[in-house]
Amino acid sequence: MIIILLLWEISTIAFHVDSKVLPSFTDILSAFQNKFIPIILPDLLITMKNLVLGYVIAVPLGILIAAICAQSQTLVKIATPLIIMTLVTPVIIIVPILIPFIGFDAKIKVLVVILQTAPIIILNSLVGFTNVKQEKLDLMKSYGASRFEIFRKITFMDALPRVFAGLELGCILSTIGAVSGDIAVGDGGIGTRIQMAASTLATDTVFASILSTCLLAIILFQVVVWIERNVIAWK
Amino acid sequence: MKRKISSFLLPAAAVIILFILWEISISIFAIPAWKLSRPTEIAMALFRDYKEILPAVFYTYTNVIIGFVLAMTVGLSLGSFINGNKLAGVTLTPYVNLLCTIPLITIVPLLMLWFGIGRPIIILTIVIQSFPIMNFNCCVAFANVDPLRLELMDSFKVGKLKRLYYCILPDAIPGVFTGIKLSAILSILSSITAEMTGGNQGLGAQINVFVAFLKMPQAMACIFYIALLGLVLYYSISHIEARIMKTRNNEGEQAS
Amino acid sequence: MLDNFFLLENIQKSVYTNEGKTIRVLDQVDINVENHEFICIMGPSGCGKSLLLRIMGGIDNMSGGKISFKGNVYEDGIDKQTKSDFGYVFQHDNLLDWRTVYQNVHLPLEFDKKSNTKKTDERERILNVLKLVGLDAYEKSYPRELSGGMRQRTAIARALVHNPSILLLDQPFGALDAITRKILSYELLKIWHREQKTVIMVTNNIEEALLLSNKIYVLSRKPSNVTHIIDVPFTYDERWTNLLEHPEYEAVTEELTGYLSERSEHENAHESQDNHSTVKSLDHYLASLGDIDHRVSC
Amino acid sequence: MEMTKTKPFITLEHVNKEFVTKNKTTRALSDVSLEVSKGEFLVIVGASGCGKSTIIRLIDDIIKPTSGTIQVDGFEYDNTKPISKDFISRMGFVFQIPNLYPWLTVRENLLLPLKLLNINTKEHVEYAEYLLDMVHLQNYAGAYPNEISGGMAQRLGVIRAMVHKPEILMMDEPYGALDELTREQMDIELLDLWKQLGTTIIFITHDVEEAVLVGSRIYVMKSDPGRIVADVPIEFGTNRTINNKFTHQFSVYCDQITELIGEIDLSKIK
Repeated sequence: MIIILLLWEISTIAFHVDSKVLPSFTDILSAFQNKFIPIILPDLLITMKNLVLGYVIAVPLGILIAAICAQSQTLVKIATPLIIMTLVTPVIIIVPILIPFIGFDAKIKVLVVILQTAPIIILNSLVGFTNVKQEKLDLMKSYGASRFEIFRKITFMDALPRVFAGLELGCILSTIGAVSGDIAVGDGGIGTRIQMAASTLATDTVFASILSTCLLAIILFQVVVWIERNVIAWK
Repeated sequence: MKRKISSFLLPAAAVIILFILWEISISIFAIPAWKLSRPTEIAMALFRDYKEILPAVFYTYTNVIIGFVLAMTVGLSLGSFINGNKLAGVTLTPYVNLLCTIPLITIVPLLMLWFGIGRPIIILTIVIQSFPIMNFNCCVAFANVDPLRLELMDSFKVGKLKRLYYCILPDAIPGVFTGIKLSAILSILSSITAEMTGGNQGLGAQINVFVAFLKMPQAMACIFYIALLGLVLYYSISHIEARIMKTRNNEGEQAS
Repeated sequence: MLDNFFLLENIQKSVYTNEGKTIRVLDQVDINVENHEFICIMGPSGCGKSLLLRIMGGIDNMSGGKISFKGNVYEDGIDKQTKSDFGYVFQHDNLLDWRTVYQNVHLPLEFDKKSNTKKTDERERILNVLKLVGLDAYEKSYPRELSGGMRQRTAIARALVHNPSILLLDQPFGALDAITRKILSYELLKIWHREQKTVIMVTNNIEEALLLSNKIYVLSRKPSNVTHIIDVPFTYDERWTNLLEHPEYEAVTEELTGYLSERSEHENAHESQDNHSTVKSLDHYLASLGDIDHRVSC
Repeated sequence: MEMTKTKPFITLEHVNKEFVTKNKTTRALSDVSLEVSKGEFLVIVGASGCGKSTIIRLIDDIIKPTSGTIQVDGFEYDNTKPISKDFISRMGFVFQIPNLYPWLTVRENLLLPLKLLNINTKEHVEYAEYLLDMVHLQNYAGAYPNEISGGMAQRLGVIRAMVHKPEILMMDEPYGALDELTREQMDIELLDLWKQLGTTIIFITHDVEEAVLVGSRIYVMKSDPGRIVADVPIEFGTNRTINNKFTHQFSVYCDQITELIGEIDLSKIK
């Protein structure tokens, strides 16, 4: 890591590259110092608000939908292609269509995050709910447990590792959703900040905001991993 | 054979019902055309304006395929390289895993700055966004190969290459395919987003144009094409995986 | 009709393989179980003995026949209410990895609506049953931290905690090594005696069956029915001595081994002139059962 | 085929083996010495955890000893580098779980060792077909491991370790997972193969009866720390059948060995 940074520093100075094209590392650091608080932070917070809000809604929503679909095989067959379709279509293109319905405020960005995150959570949880070991289900039959009891006591717990894999992927997609939501809708958010800075060739702010978004994404991801490690303590 | 048909007919029927519901709900709630167009209008747009849409479709599809194949090869080779020697493993893995979690859409404006607008930066975005997830899944798959099978290799003192070919690669197929599916999804995502933010051609850009001119049906038609690409890619990959896996008792499809 | 404790009359069961074929596994099985009796069910692999046990426990339903238990008759398997009077132990312990030993043993009580025992009674009962199997010190540990023998003991404790009158064991020690298997079978003998339970056990270990049971039902090959019933001539105290020296031990062992491999001689008669010893043709017969065996779990 | 007292074919002298895990080091083997003469059917029996599987993994050079020397047919193992490839081809290893590759057919699994040791002569491939026929798997040759039963998979595991005609065959509780009846047939079948091929076999089991049935000599081991406590020769000659089990001599041997392993004290349970 340090080697790369050193190389970067030397190359920019040695070839005295125009700071507009590739700012040296120290430029970026200075950009961080003076520009972080006034410019980058507020936008970062807006995006983070949408991101976290969207994610927190998408998680229970996704698991709930997966639980409902898992109840019958036909439902699973019908739901899977639909889920894949929503998963694959980048939500950013639906934004211009949603705007006439919802209008321009932040709600739409949260919706973008939800629509981007929920499908992968549903897909993973669905796979988890439909692949429970037969022996565990037999155990429940020996107690004459009802369908709901079986789900609550066995299926959900047995599928937890798969569900969390979905949550991790969801976290990645939600950050993508949040940033693309900013770019598509505009009006605040780190995405627009980067775009504007790039258009005004303020490359050091571009780099600084990119690094801060990446930092935000990494922190959120580690939070999800940390929660998983505590919840699935028995592994 | 019966199971095959029902597993295809059912979802198709569901989609058709969805379209019909969509159609009826528009007429009931009398939603103005510029807000939401009817499926019939979209279908017409598909046929009438194919001259306008097709070049964009062709442009995006080629980008996605090239980017996806590149990302896959880079991910797979990096994965086997990391699995190969320990040093590379220790130094590279943390960074590649971090790359997975970073929304690389942010670098599109930067790339535009450096390379201007056009096909190269879109393909570059696709590769950068999709190869880490592929590499991550490959590394995980290569790492937890069944130790017993490795022990069989040890008992014959087999070289690294043979070990990879006979034991590690075949055993890791489920994990590798999960990686392939995920990078396919991310490739499409990143290509459209790149086109919308930085490109001037391709479906992403075309949608911007259509929306600007309030030609909703055409915009929806483009979305249809993207969804179609996604479905085709996803199901063809699962089909290939199923055929390879038919020889083993695989534990069902999972996107880890 | 005298009020028998637990009676199975001509139980039939056929299974549908995914190629659409239907295979008759249980032809007409009749089993009569007295209260406080220890019954073993044996038979060649693939004869459906585990399937029979699953039907008794209400896990699989039967294609025909009648089950009567404590006087009332059940046409298609015991109902939910009576299931709380049964305890089932699986071959691979089947513990829930996300629960501690205490919570695993607590599981059956969560389905026992009728007994509104308070929290403290439940805890006391669980600790008793854990002490019975010698695991009272492992209350808080997770299944992954336990050895094979200890996991199986937890499964037995779980099957005892709601005080069922019948215990159903499906090859409980099949997956354990010989030494642990011997220790656990003696412990099971003690539990059966002290708790006055009725036990029905499926096994293919001859020594184990002779040590534990009063009566052994031998099933034939598919479609199976009861071909022999052996009364095991050892009293409870004799079982704690070295049975090898027991006068009738060798006779009853030979009788049982004869019945179990009986069907094979019958097959050899019209087997092709195979120059290998008879063992090979029995082996051949087993091999042909291989693929069916794969789908029907017994 | 009477075994003359030749120079010991395989010897272990004062071998110790410790496994270091993050919180404790376990002494799997402490000061173990044993000899195996050529063509002998040696059985090692003992409770789980007495290090019997470790011994054969040392001989097959899968793991290295902490101290002590291992010698096979005059060649002493160097504790730093693995033994040579052609030496490896003289040894076969049978795992407790058949350990077949599910993506290869039965025949491909069988031929895998030939590919790994690149000895792919026509004669070896023919020999593989002969082995398939001997264990009744020839009409399953095209099938995949998940389509055959446990017994068949186990038999495939055994012949796979013999396809390259090893002089030494090491078997780690190969029939542990099978039910009693099938296990007895496998034992008898193994004796047939041993008689025909004259391979030196080291057979690991925790079942005393199986040990006495097949073994021409039995090492009894105890655990923590893993050590050999007795060396019991079995005089049943080479052509044995199931009815050897019912002879009086058989139960005498069984008692003797169970005694050595340490009887379970029933009073504690009662």
